[in-house]
Amino acid sequence: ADPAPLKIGYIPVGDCLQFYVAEEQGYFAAQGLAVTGLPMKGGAVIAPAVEGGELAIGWSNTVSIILAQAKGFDFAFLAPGAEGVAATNDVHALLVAADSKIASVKDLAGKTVAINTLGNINEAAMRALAEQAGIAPDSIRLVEVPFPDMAAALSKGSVQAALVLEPFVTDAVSRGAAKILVPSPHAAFGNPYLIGGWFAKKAWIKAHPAEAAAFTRAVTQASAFIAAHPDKARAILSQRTKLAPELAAKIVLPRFPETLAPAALQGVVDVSARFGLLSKPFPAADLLAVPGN
Amino acid sequence: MKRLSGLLVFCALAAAWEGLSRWGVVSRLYFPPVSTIAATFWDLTVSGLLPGQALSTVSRAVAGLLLALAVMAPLGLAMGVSRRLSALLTPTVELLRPVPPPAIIPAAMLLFGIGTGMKLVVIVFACSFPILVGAVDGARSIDPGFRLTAAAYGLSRRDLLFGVILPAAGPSVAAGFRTAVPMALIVAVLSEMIGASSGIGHYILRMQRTFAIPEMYAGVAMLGLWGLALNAGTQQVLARLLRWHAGWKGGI
Amino acid sequence: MIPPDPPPSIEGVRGGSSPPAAGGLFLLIFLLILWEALSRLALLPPDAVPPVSVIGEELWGLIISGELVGQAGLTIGRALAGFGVGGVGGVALGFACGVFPGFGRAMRMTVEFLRPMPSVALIPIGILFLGLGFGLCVAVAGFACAWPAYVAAVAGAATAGPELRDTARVYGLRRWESIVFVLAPAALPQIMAGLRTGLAVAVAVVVTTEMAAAPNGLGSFILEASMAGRPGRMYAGIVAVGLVGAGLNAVFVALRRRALAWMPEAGQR
Amino acid sequence: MLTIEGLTKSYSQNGSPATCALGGVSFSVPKGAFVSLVGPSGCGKSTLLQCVCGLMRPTAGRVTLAGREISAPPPEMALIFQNAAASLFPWFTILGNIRFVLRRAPGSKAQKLETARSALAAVGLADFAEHYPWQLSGGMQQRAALARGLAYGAEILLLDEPFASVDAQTREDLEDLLAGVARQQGKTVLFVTHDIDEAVYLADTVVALTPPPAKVAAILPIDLPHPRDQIASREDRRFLDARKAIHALLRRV
Amino acid sequence: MLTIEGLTKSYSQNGSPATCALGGVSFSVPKGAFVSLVGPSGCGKSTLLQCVCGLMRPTAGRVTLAGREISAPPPEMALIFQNAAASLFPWFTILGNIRFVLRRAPGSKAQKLETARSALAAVGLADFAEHYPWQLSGGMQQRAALARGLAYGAEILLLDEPFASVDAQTREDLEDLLAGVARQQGKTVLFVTHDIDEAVYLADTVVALTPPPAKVAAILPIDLPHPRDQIASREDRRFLDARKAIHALLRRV
Ligand SMILES: Nc1ncnc2c1ncn2[C@@H]1O[C@H](COP(=O)(O)OP(=O)(O)OP(=O)(O)O)[C@@H](O)[C@H]1O
Ligand SMILES: Nc1ncnc2c1ncn2[C@@H]1O[C@H](COP(=O)(O)OP(=O)(O)OP(=O)(O)O)[C@@H](O)[C@H]1O
Ligand SMILES: [Mg+2]
Ligand SMILES: [Mg+2]
Repeated sequence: ADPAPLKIGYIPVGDCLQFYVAEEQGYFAAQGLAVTGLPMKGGAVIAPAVEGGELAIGWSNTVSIILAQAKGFDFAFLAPGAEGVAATNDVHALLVAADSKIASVKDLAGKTVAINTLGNINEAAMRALAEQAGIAPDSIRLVEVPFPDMAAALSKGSVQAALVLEPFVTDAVSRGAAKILVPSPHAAFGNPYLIGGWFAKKAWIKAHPAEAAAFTRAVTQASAFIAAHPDKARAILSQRTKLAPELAAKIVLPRFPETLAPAALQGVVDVSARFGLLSKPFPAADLLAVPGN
Repeated sequence: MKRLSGLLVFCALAAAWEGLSRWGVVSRLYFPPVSTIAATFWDLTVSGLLPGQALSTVSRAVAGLLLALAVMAPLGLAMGVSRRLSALLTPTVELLRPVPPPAIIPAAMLLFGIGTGMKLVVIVFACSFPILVGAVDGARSIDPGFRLTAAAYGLSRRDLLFGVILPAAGPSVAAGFRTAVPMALIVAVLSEMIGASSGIGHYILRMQRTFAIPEMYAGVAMLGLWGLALNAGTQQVLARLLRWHAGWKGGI
Repeated sequence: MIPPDPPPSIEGVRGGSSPPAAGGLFLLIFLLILWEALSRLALLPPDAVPPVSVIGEELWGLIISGELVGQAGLTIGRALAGFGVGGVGGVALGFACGVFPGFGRAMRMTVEFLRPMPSVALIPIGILFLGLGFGLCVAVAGFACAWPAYVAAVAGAATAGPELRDTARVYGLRRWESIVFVLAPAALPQIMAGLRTGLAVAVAVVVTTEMAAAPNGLGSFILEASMAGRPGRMYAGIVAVGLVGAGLNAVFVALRRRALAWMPEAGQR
Repeated sequence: MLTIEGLTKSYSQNGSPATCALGGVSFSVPKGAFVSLVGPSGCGKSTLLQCVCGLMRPTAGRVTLAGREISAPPPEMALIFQNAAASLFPWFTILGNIRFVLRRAPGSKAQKLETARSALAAVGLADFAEHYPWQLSGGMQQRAALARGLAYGAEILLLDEPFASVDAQTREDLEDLLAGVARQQGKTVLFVTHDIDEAVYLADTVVALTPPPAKVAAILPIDLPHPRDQIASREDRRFLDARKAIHALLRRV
Repeated sequence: MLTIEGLTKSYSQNGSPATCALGGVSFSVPKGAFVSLVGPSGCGKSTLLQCVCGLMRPTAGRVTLAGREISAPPPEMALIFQNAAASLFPWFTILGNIRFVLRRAPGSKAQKLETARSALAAVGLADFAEHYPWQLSGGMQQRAALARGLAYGAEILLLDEPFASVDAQTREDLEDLLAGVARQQGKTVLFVTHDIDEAVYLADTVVALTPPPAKVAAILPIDLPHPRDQIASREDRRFLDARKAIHALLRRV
């Protein structure tokens, strides 16, 4: 029988490298899946599309799914996505302008910091950083700036720091437009911690156990491939995201784990709850529905 | 009774929504019952959160509108009066006019950053063309009788400008301005959705992203109310300024 | 509430824009050269404002490769479909409200409540039912462009003067004849003006929706170019959107001129 | 026989006190007669015609045609409006305007086209059949409206100041045209004007109305021979006397 | 003395052949005289007035006022346009309209206000000073335009079919008003009309123009005694004869 078509929503950035690799390497087909990938603008669009059934599976950052869980959505991660690991796989960095006098997070009290989206993982990260530095979390003013515009915002002085994602970190730093203030701003979530992953409705996973399991296997294979052939993976990334190849070769990539462990998620839940994004923490296992387990 | 029919239809639709949501015909997560939305709206309004957010949006929209009016109305009048100026500027204007304002937001962000400046630029861009075109049209379509009269009575250019051209083109400028009002609001909201930490557009987007759906609807409703108020307010002011025009057109 | 007058148009008064005098073109060329120079001399930041020539090259390349044409095709299709649905719906609703005052009163409050809703804020809701592409863009653009059409049709339905209405009665014509042959043609000029605004709105909203949600189309193209840090591509996309808007408008104006050929100055209003 | 009995009409505007336009007007128009209705501006002449034509319900009194009360526009009547430019459909050509009002009339398409064309010929607009109203001068528009009324084939023509906004020379031509057609085709005409000279020049009987609320001030038979002539008839003693009498009447009241 | 010598005017529209509106018109208006200019519609009467007033440059010929050639609107002249409603500024009240045209006139503000008010009183609109033009009837608007012309203090009044769109009764009133004011204040008047009766009734001299390109067809002195009367003067043999003569003249050409 022909494989049932499966629509997958992803975001065309390095965090979704698994998808590109799985597609290029034919892992989906090998698992008997007919996957159509839809590049999406972000979790805000993917979630309703998954909820409405337009997408079977989507990629989302962890905080969004945690928040959705709290509001009563029945989403669950079925495959691990990107993981952040201090020192080796820091895809985020807190940048300041190249000529900035700011030397530590403490100096950011009363200043404005750009993050890509309020109310997501980066807001929680900034608040955790502030607390660590011993200043009140709300003494830092957060504004929303899209990642591509952060470097410009820094050099214009409209923000004093920015929590930037790859490839923009490497781009800005190598152009000399900015320097790194905190190399691992997400440390508070644990080491390693889950940046994002592949999720679906629990009801869908229950109704399509075979497809869900096949998808998870394909993604896991992709993770293994990336770990084994980082250069090929980067080539695929550059080709698929139209990222300049020089840049693609330089940027930091997240780690793509092969298993989905609650421990990598619990830290995110706890930090989100501590800084008021969530009313109370819950066990991260509630959010996992690894098919076949 | 006549007034009631409108209320009746409105209430019937609201009740239908409530029912569909409560019985689970539509996703309750994305279509919470009207009563829930209303309660959320009330709480957020009383707490001052929503009105405050809306106010910052509306004030930006109004500032952009007034700026566009201040620049484009005189320019348009001048273009309407002087064929030479109009010939000079028309190609440039016609080139810029069809660009939908939302499309320039990314460019404006590159150029002007993410601050209020960028938003104003985009709002002004969106409002400029209706006002400009209204002014050009108004100045061009002045009844030649008025100009002849002014000439026959030996009035100066200044008197002609302030006593004849300005009032005669007023209604047309006003019509352009009225087209610009909803545009200003929509573009203000859009620009906030892309880069801001305040404003009702940002609020709505944020609620949407954090799955606070009733709050999102409350924000949309608040925006709707402000839109209504802004429209009505503009209408009032213009009607006052152009009382003679309403009477003139409706009176003969 | 008085409906706003339909937006005036520059070419309105004398039916056809004034001849583009050489001076106007010179000014335009001068501005473009100025842009080029400022950008080349880095007086404008070249990574935010690339030189015109670079944008032109990029645009040309994208057109040749067919990439931009394909995206533009998608955007045009969506805009036209949204315009069709919303325009027809808005005109029908507005005309019915204008012709049957009881119906108009009944709909009034609901319409006035819905009208200022920012269509863009409804995108995530739309995704639930309509997916991410065609259906969504059509619905959002349709919703947005229905209102100018509605307002124009309400006003248009009142255009036929009492003389015309009474003439139809005196000569024994039926109510439906009066609606079809008197009220409707009298409303046509205003409706056309409203539809013209609606078309521009449809393009703008489709582009916005594409930016926010759709995986393709010119709006998506512009946003992705900006995300990938390639301003040349982004400006090329903006120019393409402008061309699409201007082209659709030109086609509509031509059609309107035919539809209003009976008017003293076809194209007026 | 068209009979108007005790016609009264008040306009009630919401809030403001009612305007009483007609205060009990009675007179009758015999079949085939040409009656002019003259009265000061705003006295309710247009209101009266609209009541007669069944476009408007009177507050009191009634209008009967051959004994039947009129409540909706009857097919026997054609009303030509005060403002011809506003009553011609701008989206139809002159011919189209006429054909449009003939939609409900009996007869084949070809017959109706024939009727329309001959009506246009009668008013001298045969060459302008395919013109749109705005392509014609005011006087031509007036003639087109007249042609439309004539083509409709109604026995009774109600005309509301049809020549008020036409220049003097054209006006004389139109007056003579109307008088000729009406006599030739044996039409009954109720002709509203505020121009006393015109009223007298055209009519068999002049009905003069008082200022609002209008009542009949006088009914004056005009015994000038037909056909009339713009120079001779207007110099006729009987013309001058009638003119003077009505003048005095309207000045007095 | 206002002298018009060989006035010729062609309108050249881009592309189409030029329309020749005036084909060499010569006549003169003595100081204090009331001259009526009558001619068929479209013959160029309005064109002539605009040339006389200096609003338009003639193609050939010239207009002189007391020997000086006119090239721009001189302060001694006031032109009252064909369509009063279109020449009163709808955004000013009646009083505001008059004060506006007096902006450049000498005198203090209070004096000008006085002038404006007395002009309004002269035309019987004292109570309507603060009304907007559209709040008045057509006849009242016409009177307001007349008041504006009078207030301007010009010795020479040029009137372009001022009463064409006014109802017959009001028109008679306005004719008498104009005749009275002109005589009282010793104004020189050039009065354009297409109504022969009106032209004869008002004037000392009637100038009749031919169809376009307009030439002078005849200059006819009218020896009716002043002041004139709507009934008596119009029944006068001399009136009827002049009327008939012009009629014949205009029909013939
Ligand atoms: N629709 C209306 N509502 C209220 N009052 C009206 C309406 N139509 C007419 N009137 C009033 O009724 C009176 C008579 O109006 P009508 O138009 O019948 O007069 P008329 O004799 O035809 O005037 P004219 O000679 O100027 O045409 C006027 O005082 C007018 O103000
Ligand atoms: N601005 C213009 N451009 C071209 N032709 C014009 C213009 N104004 C008038 N004409 C033409 O010149 C001729 C005379 O026009 P004018 O208005 O002077 O006539 P008139 O005697 O005042 O007519 P009426 O009695 O209708 O007011 C007409 O044939 C008209 O078409
Ligand atoms: Mg009337
Ligand atoms: Mg004229």
